[in-house]
Parts: sequence; C-alpha cells; structure tokens
Amino acid sequence: MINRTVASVKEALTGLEDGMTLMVGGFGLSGIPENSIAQLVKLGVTDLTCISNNAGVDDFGLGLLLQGKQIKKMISSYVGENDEFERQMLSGELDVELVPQGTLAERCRAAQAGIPAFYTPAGYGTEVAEGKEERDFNGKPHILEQAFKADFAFIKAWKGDTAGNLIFKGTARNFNPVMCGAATITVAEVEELVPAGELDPNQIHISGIFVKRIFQGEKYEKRIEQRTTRVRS
Amino acid sequence: MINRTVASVKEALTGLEDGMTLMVGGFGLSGIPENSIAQLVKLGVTDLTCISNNAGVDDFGLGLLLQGKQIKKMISSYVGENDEFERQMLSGELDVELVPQGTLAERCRAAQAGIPAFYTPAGYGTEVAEGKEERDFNGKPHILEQAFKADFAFIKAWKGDTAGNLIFKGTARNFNPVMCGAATITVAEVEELVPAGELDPNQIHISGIFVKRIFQGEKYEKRIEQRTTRVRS
Amino acid sequence: MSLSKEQIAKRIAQEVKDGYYVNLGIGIPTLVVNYVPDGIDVEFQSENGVLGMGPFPYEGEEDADIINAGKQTITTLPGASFFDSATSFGMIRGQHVDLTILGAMEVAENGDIANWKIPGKMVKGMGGAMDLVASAENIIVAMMHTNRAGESKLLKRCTLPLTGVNCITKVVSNLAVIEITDKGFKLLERAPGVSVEEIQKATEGTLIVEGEIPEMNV
Amino acid sequence: MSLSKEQIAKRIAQEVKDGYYVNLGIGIPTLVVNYVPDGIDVEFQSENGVLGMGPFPYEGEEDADIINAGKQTITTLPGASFFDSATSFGMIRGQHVDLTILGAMEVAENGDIANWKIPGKMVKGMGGAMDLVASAENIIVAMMHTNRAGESKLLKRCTLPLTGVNCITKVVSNLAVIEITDKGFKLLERAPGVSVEEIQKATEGTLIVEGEIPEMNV
Repeated sequence: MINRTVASVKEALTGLEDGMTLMVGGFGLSGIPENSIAQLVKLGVTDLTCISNNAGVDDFGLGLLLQGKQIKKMISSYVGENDEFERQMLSGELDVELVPQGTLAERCRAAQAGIPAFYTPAGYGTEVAEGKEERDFNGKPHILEQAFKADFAFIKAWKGDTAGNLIFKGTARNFNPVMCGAATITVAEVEELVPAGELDPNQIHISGIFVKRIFQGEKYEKRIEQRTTRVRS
Repeated sequence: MINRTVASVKEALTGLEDGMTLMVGGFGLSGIPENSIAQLVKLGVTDLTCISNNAGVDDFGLGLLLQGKQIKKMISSYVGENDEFERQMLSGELDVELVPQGTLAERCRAAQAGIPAFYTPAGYGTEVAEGKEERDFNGKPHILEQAFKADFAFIKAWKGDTAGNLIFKGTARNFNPVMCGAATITVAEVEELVPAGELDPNQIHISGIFVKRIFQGEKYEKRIEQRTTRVRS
Repeated sequence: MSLSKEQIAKRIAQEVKDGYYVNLGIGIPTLVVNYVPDGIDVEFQSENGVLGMGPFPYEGEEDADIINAGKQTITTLPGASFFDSATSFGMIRGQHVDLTILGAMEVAENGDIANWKIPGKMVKGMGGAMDLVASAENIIVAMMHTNRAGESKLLKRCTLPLTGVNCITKVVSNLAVIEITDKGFKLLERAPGVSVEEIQKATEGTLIVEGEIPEMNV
Repeated sequence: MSLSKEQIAKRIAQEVKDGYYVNLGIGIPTLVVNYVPDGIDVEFQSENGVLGMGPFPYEGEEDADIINAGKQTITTLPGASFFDSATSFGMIRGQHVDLTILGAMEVAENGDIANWKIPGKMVKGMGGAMDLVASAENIIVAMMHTNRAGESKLLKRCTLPLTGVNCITKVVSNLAVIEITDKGFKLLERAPGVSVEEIQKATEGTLIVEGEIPEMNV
C-alpha cells in the first residue's frame, strides 16, 4: 500500500505559490475544503486562478480569499450570493470566466482522464461559444471544449484512508470527485481518516491513485447557505 | 419512485429485433449478463452488431451467439480465447472492428453522457487511426473518436432496486456501468433485486435514470476463465 | 385574472407525466413539486448531484451535506441516489432527464432563451442552465409574461445574452400557456378571465391565435 | 547466459520505485510482482478495474467476480479499490499510472512497438495496450531478444501493425537492458556471460555501445 498521508494542512500545501491555478471542490458551501481554504488565507498567496463552481459567500469559502484579494481570476458557473465578488468583478479587479456547469464538470473530468478535448452542445450560439470551434454531430451543433490545467486541486471528502481512497457524503460529493487527479497535485481533506483496509474496496468513490496528499481536517463548520425546513405535522 | 422492474427476461427483451446493435457488459466471462444472453439465444435474433470488450469463449457468454451465427459484427478490444470466433473472422463470415479498450470504454461513456466525440492519444499512428481526424493537443498527437450508438445495452449488476439503481461487485463492474444509458434501452439483470429504499443512496454505482428495465436473473453460473490459486502455506 | 406563481406551478405540474425524471430550476419551477398529481410517479433531479429529491427536512434535521441546486437543505425519498457533477450532467446532456422546467428573463419566438446575464448589471452566471437548454428535448419556461416595467418578455428576438438557441418548447406565464412553433408563439390556453387581447398586448413576438382559446384549469 | 523469464522479471523489478502505481501486461510482466524488493511500496493496477491487486487466492477461495486483466482469479490487498473501465483508463490515459510493463512482438529503435496483430494469422486484438503505450511516460518492454526463428525483435522499423509510435523507453530482454534514445537502442547492461557481440548480432536496429557495458545484477 502506498501511503498518501501528510501530517498537516501545512504540509499538504507545500509547493503552493503565487500565480498558481487551483481547483476547489464544493457546490455552494457544501463539500468545500474548509481547512485548505483557511490555510490558503494564512499563507497569503496571491494572483491565484480558481476553478470552482461557486465563489463562496462574503465571509466563508472562497469568499475569504476574495476578501484578501488573493484571487486574480475565477472560473465558475455561478457566482451570485457574494457582494464582494460582484464589486471586484464590476470594478475590473477580478477577472471572471463563466462556464456552463456541465462543461465545468466535464473539463475537470477530462483533465483527470487524459482527454484533451471534447464536444458538447452546451453554450452553442451563446457568448460561451465565442472563439471556439463549432461542429455538427447527429445534425446538432456542438462546440469544442478543452480539459482544464491546474497546479493544485483541493478536495473535501467524508471518509478517507491512508492509501488516499475517498468516500463522499450526499450532495457534498458534487465537483470533488471530478477534480481528483485533474491537477498536478491533488490534496484531499477528510472528516475521518482511517487505516487502509477499513473501507470496502467496492464502495470507494475515488481511488487513491488520483490523490497525492491526504489529511484529516481539524474541524468543519459546514455552514448551511439556505436553511429550509418544514413543520412537523 | 419510478418503477423500472419487468417481470421476466422475456419482457426485458421486448422490442429486440434482427439487425440491432447491442452493448453487452462484462470482461472476459466476469460480469456478463448471462440471463439476457440466454434469452438472445432463445429468441434466435440474427444480424446483430455487438459492442463488447470480449466475445466470450466457445461455449459460454457471447460465444453462444457466435455458435448460432447470430452475430454479424463484433466491436471489441480483445477476442482471443475463442476458436469459433477466429474461424468465422478469418473466413470472413464475421465482421470485426477492434477498438483500444480505453477508447471502447470512453465511447460508451460518451454515449451515456451526451458527448458526441472526444480526442484520445490511443491508437495514433496505428491502423485504428485510419480515416480519423488527427489533431495535436499539448504537443501530442490525438485522434477523434465518436460516441457509440446502440439499441440495447445488456448489463449485469450484483444488487439492484426497483427504481433501477445498481451496485456492482469487484471487477465484475468493468464495462457494465459505462454502458448504462448508452443505448436506447438499457436492460439490467441483477443477482438480488430489492425494494427501492433498501440500498444506501450514497453507495449506488449507477442511478436508475440510466436503466430502463431491471429484473432478477434466474440463475448465475459465473464461470471462471482462468482459475489461479496458491497453496496454503 | 393573472395567475399567481403558485398557479403557474400548478399548471406546469399538469405537464408532468408518469415515469418522468424532472429537473427543476430555481424560483417558480421549485414550486411545481407541490402540485404533481397523486398516482403519478416522478423523480426530481437536482444538478448538484441527487436524484429522488424529497421535501424539506423537519426542523433540526437539516444536513449541510444534503442540499439542492438552490443550496436549500432537502431530504431524499426511497430509491434516491447521489452522484458527482460530471455524472449529473451526463444525465442532462445524455437526455436521460425527460423534462426541464426553468425560469427566463426573455424567450424569443424561435425558442431562444436568455436568463443568465444583464450586461453591466447582473452577472450571476449560467449555472447549469446552458447545459440544460442545449440538451433537453422538452423544456418548459415558467415566468411572468412581462417584466416589472410592464415590457413583454416574449419577444421576436432576445435582447439579452442568450442561454441557448432554438430550444424552448413551451412557456407557462401568469397570462397564458404558449407553445413554441416554427411560426412563432402559439397560444394554447388563457389564464382564467384573461382575454386574448390582453395576451396579445403583452406579447411582443408573433402570437398565433387559432380558433377558440380555452381557459387554463388551475 | 541468456536470462530466464523469471530473471527478466527480476531485472525489471529493479525499475520499480517506492510509491509507484504499476500496470503489468500479460506474460513475463505478470511475474514482476514476485520480485519487488522489500520495503518498496507499490500498487498494481489491472485495467479491468482494480487497484491494489494481491496474490492468487487460496484454493477454494476463488471468486469469479474478482479477476485481473488476464482473467485470472486474484485477491486484493488492504487499500484496494474497484472501479469501472472508463475510470480505469482514466487512470491510464490521465498518466496517473507511473510505470507500464508489457510484452512485445517487435520494438523499433525509434520507440515504436507492435504486439497485437499478425495479419492473416493472429488477430486477438489490442486490449488495453494501445491506450497504455499512447499514454504512459514510462514504458518497459519485457521480451525475448529474438523470435523462435532466431530473428531479431529489436528492429530498425517494425514490420507488424503498430500498437503505438515513439513510446517505449526501455527494453529488458533475455540478453540485455536497452534504453531507447533519439539515436537508437542504447545498450545499458548485458545478461551475465553474454557478450556485446552476441547482443549486437541479435539486434537488427542501431545498437549504441558506449564504454564498458556492465553485467546485469539478477
């Protein structure tokens, strides 16, 4: 068994430098790598390009990096719910590339799987298609999209083992599995780290081969963005 | 919950006709849809095109369809271990298209996911690249491969529920998940069919949305192709 | 009388057929779930990675790890499954989802839709909308017929940046049910008490009116 | 003296480094697993969908659902995982596998390899070999230096249909360890007791011999 554990979040981020491109898992605030984000804030690295479906909220998630103006460019599908983001974007301080959500996921998955480019119908006839090759397949127009390239991928999983195998929980799975192995160095943080052999090999969502460094996160706030409930009848 | 169960293998194959294209899961004899194959033999349909990694052995798996000369064309990555296959191929009775295994898997997955075409380095500079578009990405040559189109996909899973959700076991998983939803009608046979709600939603390998018809197979022989063991020391 | 948002949702629920997998956008579409008739088996897909969405959780049972695409806490029903974002959009792009219901800022008579950007003003992003409209074969738009300034949202051509082209099949607004045909907006039903003339006035694009137009049943 | 298949495997095992994920082809490569030095942590990937392959099962414990790419019954080690074929080739194509060891019928001095087809005679198919050789950065070929007719398998150009172009980095044969360079086959090591002249004679392609050539340690 190859041991992928690192002792701390500090060690997990070794080699991270200004100007790098990062993939960050999560959908809204669900399944975001809280400990890695906190460490990015602490390190104070700047000029980052972040590939992440959302940009957090003002005071949590990637919003924390926006506050410190650590991010130069965001590549996302949806960036509402964040006033500081909007301010930086409209003022031109922040560069933003909006990508259809399915294309975002597939461009990550393509990077993971060694597919340099693929065709998708999403975005044809819109701003997203500008400058991209268009081609018909089965009588329907498609555009060519390319795999992302990133230096680090930050992943949050539920359980993990020392071999780097990961299991996600509920919809906190989202972009996390497709970003594993899609960057040069994949850092996974987990709520519970167990010895290799404790997870059922049949129920592992992501094999350790896609994960370079794994550690157990110190604590998780797991903030809820929209708390919706019903009354017990 | 949408109920995807059918009463029998007979009902599961409703609509199957001569000349259709079928995807068939399995690697070697592991994870093959034994009951569906038996029913195909019984129906006696002919002129089939089969997309399957292998072609079974002489007297089991797809070899049974070859015996009855029901297959017009095989699309596979590896077809050794089958004398009747070799005879039909060399005599020209059987049309064979050999596809690199990873490309075979990805062309199924592309059909499942609505990706009409993608670039891969596999096969560049070989017979496989003949007639295909070539293009460099990141300084490396790739070829364009297209999603498969098929009428039926025959899948074998370990457990399934009435909503069509599937869980596979060990390496019997192989091509089965990537063929789900990659054909017009996906038929899944399982060793154990349980009511919806009994499987953990977090541990489902394939969502029922990719499966049109599901049934519990009557019996499984699960033949072992190469029985290799070691002596207890 | 113009329909309430709930009534729009109720009318759209009539389009939901037994055995459908349905993706609901944020806003009015979310309400559709409350009006699906009994005896109809439907599963709701949320593009952040769940099929078989159930109602909101009871107070105290919210789980930050189980949300919908609107980031609301939800529950799941028996037969539900979780999956990653690539698989989720595989369901969408691969046309495994039978019906997509979403909101719009503008719809054009050729089926174009704009719902993600107002240049210089609002740039929240397209989320999954571009994938949904480019892929689905059956797309219903739920929206108000006019904007707050009273201007028509059913246009000859969209003025805002497009989300997708030639893709919308039906619009259910507070005034009417409209099918999008090769020749333009075809009026199918009127909101109770709303006249064809009122709908005509509120519709900038070509409105096709053939024969008697029945009132909606809501 | 020409190496046995076991000795070829033993010599190749020296190329396996700590922390490597390794894909082993059928034949000689399979034997490498027996010679990985102690203290080296390695995981073996089998392209049919398992990482962390262990030894063959004890008699009576064979499971038809747990096999390797050679269709042999196997076991798994702690930390193992199962996955589908698309994910498996994602590992391979995405260059997550560190080392690929496979057999060949011919290797050319420019790194081309042929190992899947003899026209009109043998057509078993390429299996996963084309994906492996097109993707991996570190590919070692394990083979006999000459065929049964005594003809060299290390050629100027392959004569059989290619599996991949310009991809092989090293060959370990029964006679020699050879690195493939821009200028041709570079002789690194000799089998014990085998002379440079014997290797030269058995090599049709350009053989580069620089300085003293040491004997292999097997």
